[in-house]
Amino acid sequence: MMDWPILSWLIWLPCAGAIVVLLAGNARPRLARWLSLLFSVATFGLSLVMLAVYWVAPSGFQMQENLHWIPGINTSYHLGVDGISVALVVLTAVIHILVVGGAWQVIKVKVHQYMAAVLVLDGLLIGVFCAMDALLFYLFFEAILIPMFFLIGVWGGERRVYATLKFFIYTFFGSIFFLIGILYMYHRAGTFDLQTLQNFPFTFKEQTWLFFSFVIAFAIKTPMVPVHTWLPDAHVEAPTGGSVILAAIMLKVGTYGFLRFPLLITPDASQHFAWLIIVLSLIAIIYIGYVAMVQPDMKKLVAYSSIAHMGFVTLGLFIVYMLARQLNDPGMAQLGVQGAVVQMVSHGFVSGALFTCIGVMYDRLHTHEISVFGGLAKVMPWFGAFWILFAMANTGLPGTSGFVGEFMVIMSAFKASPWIALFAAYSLIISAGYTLYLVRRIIWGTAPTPKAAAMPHLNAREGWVLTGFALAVLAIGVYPWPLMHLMDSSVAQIVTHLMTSKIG
Amino acid sequence: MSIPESWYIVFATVLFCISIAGIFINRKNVIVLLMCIELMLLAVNTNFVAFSRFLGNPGGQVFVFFILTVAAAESAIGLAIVVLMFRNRRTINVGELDSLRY
Amino acid sequence: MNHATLQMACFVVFAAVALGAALTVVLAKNTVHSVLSLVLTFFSVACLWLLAQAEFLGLALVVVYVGAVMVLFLFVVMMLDIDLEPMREGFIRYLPVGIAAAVIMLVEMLGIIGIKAFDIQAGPNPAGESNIEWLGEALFTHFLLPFEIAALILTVGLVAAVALALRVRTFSKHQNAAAQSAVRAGERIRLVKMAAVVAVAPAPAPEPAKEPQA
Amino acid sequence: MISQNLLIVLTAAPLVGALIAGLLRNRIGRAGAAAVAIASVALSFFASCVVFYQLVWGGAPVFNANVYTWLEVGKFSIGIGFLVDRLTALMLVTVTFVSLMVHIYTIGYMREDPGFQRFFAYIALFTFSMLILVIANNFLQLFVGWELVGLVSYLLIGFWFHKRKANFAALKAFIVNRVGDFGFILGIAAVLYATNQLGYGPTLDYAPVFAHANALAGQTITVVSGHPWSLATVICILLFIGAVGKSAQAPLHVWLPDSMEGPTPISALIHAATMVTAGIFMVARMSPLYEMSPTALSVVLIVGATTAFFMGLIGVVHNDIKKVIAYSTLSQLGYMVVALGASAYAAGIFHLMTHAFFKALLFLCSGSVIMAMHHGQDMRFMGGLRKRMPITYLTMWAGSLALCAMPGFSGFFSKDQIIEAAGASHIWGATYAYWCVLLGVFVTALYSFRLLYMTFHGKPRWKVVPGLHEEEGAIPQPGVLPHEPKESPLVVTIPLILLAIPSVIIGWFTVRPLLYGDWFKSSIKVLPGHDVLAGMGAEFHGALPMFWHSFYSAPFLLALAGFAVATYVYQFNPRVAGKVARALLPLYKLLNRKYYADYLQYNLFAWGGIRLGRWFWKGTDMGVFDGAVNGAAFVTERGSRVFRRLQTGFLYHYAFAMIIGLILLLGGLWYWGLT
Repeated sequence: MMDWPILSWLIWLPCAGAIVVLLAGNARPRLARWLSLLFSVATFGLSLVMLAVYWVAPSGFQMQENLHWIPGINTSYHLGVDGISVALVVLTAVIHILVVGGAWQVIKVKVHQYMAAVLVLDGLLIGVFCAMDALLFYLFFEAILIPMFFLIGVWGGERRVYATLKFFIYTFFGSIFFLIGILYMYHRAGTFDLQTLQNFPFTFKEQTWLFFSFVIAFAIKTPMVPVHTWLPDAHVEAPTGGSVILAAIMLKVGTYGFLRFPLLITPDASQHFAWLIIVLSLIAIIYIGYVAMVQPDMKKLVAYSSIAHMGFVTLGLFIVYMLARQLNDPGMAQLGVQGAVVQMVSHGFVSGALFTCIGVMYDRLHTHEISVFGGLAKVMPWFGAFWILFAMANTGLPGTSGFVGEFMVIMSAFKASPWIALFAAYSLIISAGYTLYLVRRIIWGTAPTPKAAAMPHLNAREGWVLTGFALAVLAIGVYPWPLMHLMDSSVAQIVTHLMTSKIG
Repeated sequence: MSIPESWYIVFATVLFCISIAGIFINRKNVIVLLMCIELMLLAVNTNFVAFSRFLGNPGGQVFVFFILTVAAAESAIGLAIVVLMFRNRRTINVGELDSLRY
Repeated sequence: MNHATLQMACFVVFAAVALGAALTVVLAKNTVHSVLSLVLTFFSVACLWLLAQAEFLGLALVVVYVGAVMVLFLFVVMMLDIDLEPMREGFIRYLPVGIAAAVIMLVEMLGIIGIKAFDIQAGPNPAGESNIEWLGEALFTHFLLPFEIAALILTVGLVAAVALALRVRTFSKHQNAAAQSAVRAGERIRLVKMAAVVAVAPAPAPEPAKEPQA
Repeated sequence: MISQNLLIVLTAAPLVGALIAGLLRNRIGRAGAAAVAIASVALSFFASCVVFYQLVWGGAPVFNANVYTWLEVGKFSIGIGFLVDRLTALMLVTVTFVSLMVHIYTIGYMREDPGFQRFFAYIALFTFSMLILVIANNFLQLFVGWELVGLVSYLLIGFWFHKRKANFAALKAFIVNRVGDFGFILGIAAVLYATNQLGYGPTLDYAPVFAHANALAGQTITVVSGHPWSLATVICILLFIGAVGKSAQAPLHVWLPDSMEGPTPISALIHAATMVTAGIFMVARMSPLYEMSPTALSVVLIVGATTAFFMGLIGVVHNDIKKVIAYSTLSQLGYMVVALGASAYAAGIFHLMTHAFFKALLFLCSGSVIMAMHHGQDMRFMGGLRKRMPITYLTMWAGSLALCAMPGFSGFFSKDQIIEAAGASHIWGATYAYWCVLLGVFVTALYSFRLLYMTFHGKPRWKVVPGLHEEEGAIPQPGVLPHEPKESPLVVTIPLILLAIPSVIIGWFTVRPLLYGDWFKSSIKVLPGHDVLAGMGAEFHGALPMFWHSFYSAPFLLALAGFAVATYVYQFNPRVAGKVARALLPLYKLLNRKYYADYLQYNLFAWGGIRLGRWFWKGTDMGVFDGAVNGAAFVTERGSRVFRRLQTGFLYHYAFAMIIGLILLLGGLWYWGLT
């Protein structure tokens, strides 16, 4: 059982599924839909198996597979998962089922290709979270751009070409620095193996260069403040499924990268430049909150709110040095890191749900303009209820998943510096401001046009997809302990690892 | 053999430079351009032959053999293109061929 | 006049002829003259190669180039009705530029090669008596694969040249013997059902064109 | 022993009721939803009574245990659990009782509303949230309940979501509450910081935090470098910011008057009796911490006193019946906060309880009036309802008398003690607070009786137009009714009566045990130096002597003066009011505009925020950040436009370029040498 390469299966099963779905052809969209649902559910099932295996004894990297890949440059096909990866892999698998369900009748042209792109994304994203080899990570990290490129470029809105190019070139620009960083590390350490690199004693100067090469890549992917402008454009043009995957998982790839690369490989430079990331995170939380408030387009609003929420993740990750090293309080550091990861998972569900909701509205009136909608509480009461729930989760209401991560990060940030906590907690006000202002305009009030008043109710499929999101959001909010338990030992290991300096 | 190697080299160099000048002077006649290229190759081949002889290594001559082969194929195709071009455009004046312009 | 002096004299003569012919190639007004001068250049250079005891290549140059390629050039030049006048424009203007470029390059090359290379003397001919044997041995042992590939390139070049220059006249009438012999009885005649022609009333005057919908 | 299962039933019952009423609303219908919600809250009330009995008379020990672990990171873990001591038990009974009354009343009040089931789901959910808050045994759970009641309050204020004003009021309430929560969560973080710093482990459970509260003495935290602040003060003030938001103290009071856009039962339940008192409860619960910081107590005292007096003044000039009661609520909350600031926590809680009864009563009465007036709330178009609505009239009089602290009524016992406590306190700001609360009594009487006179007495200022139909979307004219106003049905009047009884009498037998009998035992802790109640207890000889004594006291005389002024102005000589208003125009304007707090809030924070956002978006985001990105693309494109001119398409140009390149290369080789 333990020798069975479950991670490879998780990665390549959906990819193989994509081929099968493609074979279904354009003429049989029904078959393509059911096949892709089958494959995404199967992937989810596998991820549950993996979760169960890991759950029994959560510690370290498990289910490792290590095959020679390109022996000439000492790189290997090395997979493995720790608690954080397990959580993110399961998240990916769940979200993809919901995306396939969400696209059921919405996508009408080239269904098989759409579904295939979604499935390929599924596999590649899981690959990112499982890779234990820097080059393999980079490969998956870059490869996910391709299906997303098609998702936005083919099924996107009017300005999709602009948005796709911006998205692609922007992220690619960052990745080049990342590649240089990886190559330099290989040059120095002679291997791409992440764990070896994490223990390799880079000098401070090297760490500084490596740190910035990583940060440019992951800051763009996350995205962090000055380099975030691709995200709203990409979201506005992306089809619903693309938006959901983008917000729910692809952004996590950036923060996951932060966790695996700069945090552990260049701890001393990260410590030295942590202030920069912290300041940028706080700017993201407050400044982006204000920007979100005035958006006339729902998708842009939620996209900006995603940036603000990712600010919490980066904040939680980078206060760890102040806590663990300067204040010598690994407990609080662990709280911060774990809060960041919980926020990643939670934001996956919340933003995914919000984009699905927006998609439901888009299917009815074919616009994202806020001013077109109104009085949804009367027009589509159930949908209004879902909206309120997800909006509240977005504002971090206790009892929903959005609260848990923010709470943990604020708690640990106070220890690092009350000022950081003060600015981070401002999110409570500003997120309520932009989210509820949106809710006021679209859920409450009255429908501005007869068309908006005659929107059909949620159908069963939409209802089930939203219910799935709602259950996840509530489950994490009410009982986050299992998620914490899953990651506790891995996070503890990370904190222990970065407490020791590499430069002595 | 008593001819110094440098004679061959100087000869080849001069031949090469003549063909360079030819490219400048006959810049519009594509056939002459092709012939200039043949001259250049000839100059290069001469060098190869001389080196091969003076170093006692057959490699140089083998290389000349291959160059001759490829050059023959090249000029055959080049001339075929010229014929095609003339057939389509009624001219082989390079000054009128600018469809690759920006 | 000893053997060496004779060789040197021969070299000088052939080299001079080759260079003169090359200049004619470049400067000749008429393209036909250029081609013919090029033939002379090749001849002279082939002789120089013979002087360097590269007999096979010298002969090959004459056979392949003079015999095949140059004839091809000549054919093309003569076959195409080329108006030479526009192609000569700017000849005088570019002459100094061309000479300048050539001279600069010559100086540079000689400078790089250096005068020190001038007194290298060749050793005894390693090929012994037979240059062909020497070359053939190398060609069919070390360079067998490239040799085969060269053959392939020639073939491809041949096919490509033919394919490019071949003109299919679609409007000309010709027989297709293969199709004629492969035909079956059922395909020789085809019966078509057509509706009987009924006289129709003259169409009403078309309505004035509608305003295009905004 | 209190059984944990009982507590789970107590808390979860309203949640189950809410879920059934909300999710299955079409399945079970209106009656079903009402029945389920009421049954669940009644169950909860019953369980609360059992718990109360067990704790007070049954000799059960304080219950403190976790039900499940909510969060666990390393050594730090927080659970969801129950802490039931006497403070909790008192709150449980009060909350569930008022809630039950409001549930019953709702059947009548919301009878014709299409959102009937939704309403029941909301108020049951509210009860659940409030119970979570009250019963919490750690700060996290307190915050959970704290925010959840805010959510339900938001939903209920905006219950009539087609009303634009209601939407804005809901939004405002949530965001202003969030400002308070912002301080509150930082306060919790500070508590965690303190526990971590003082070495009894990172924990947010009440028990260890309170047990080690003494260790906070002398601890400092450096927020602004060079100025170490007392840790206890920082914690308490941050937590108090939360209370300021939730309990609508100045300057975060702006949301409460607007929240009257919601249905009246909500105003009674949430915005008078329970949710707004959460702040009071919280501070009382945190008494061990507050005792460590006299500075924080002074802040509490001053904020409370300011609210008590100045918010009451606004009530005098308003004409909307619910708004008047809302400002009265602000004022009374101020009283409670003053009690907390004076370390008379028990008095604060006592007033909380009596206030819950009589203020809920007043709101429900006003609701009854509003029903009779066909959802007209303007008192200028009421009057003369005395004969037509006798039960409402009588119960509202009872409530008002309690509110004005007329001797013998429940409000008297609680409020008098607060005034006395403020007078007895010696901390900084106590004198100011004393005068505020004392003068507040006059103001309270003034607006209370003004309300009564304008509503029930005098001649009717409304008229009946029988044919008037309330059409969809038609703007009803104020004071024009389709038919005669009449007394409300039994489901409305029974809760009024049931609430009127405790409003009148409960003070008599609770004042002694609650204030002077160490009734709260360990749940409230007061340092001997601050213990004003102990000093007052020495002079306390029982409810009856207190009753008699009060007739000579300043508060009674002031209340009487208020009554006299109101009677003169609004009963006998109504034109005086206008004259006074004209004479004191600047003051009148200031009060009528609510001290311009709304104006400030609207223009500075709301519009200012939006302006700032626009500026950030168009200027910084689109201009600078995206401008840099698009600028890079633009420069590349323009550069390419220039460079592509090099591609002439002429063969010989490329040949020349090659040759020139070759010449340069050779020149370079010659110059620099081959190696």
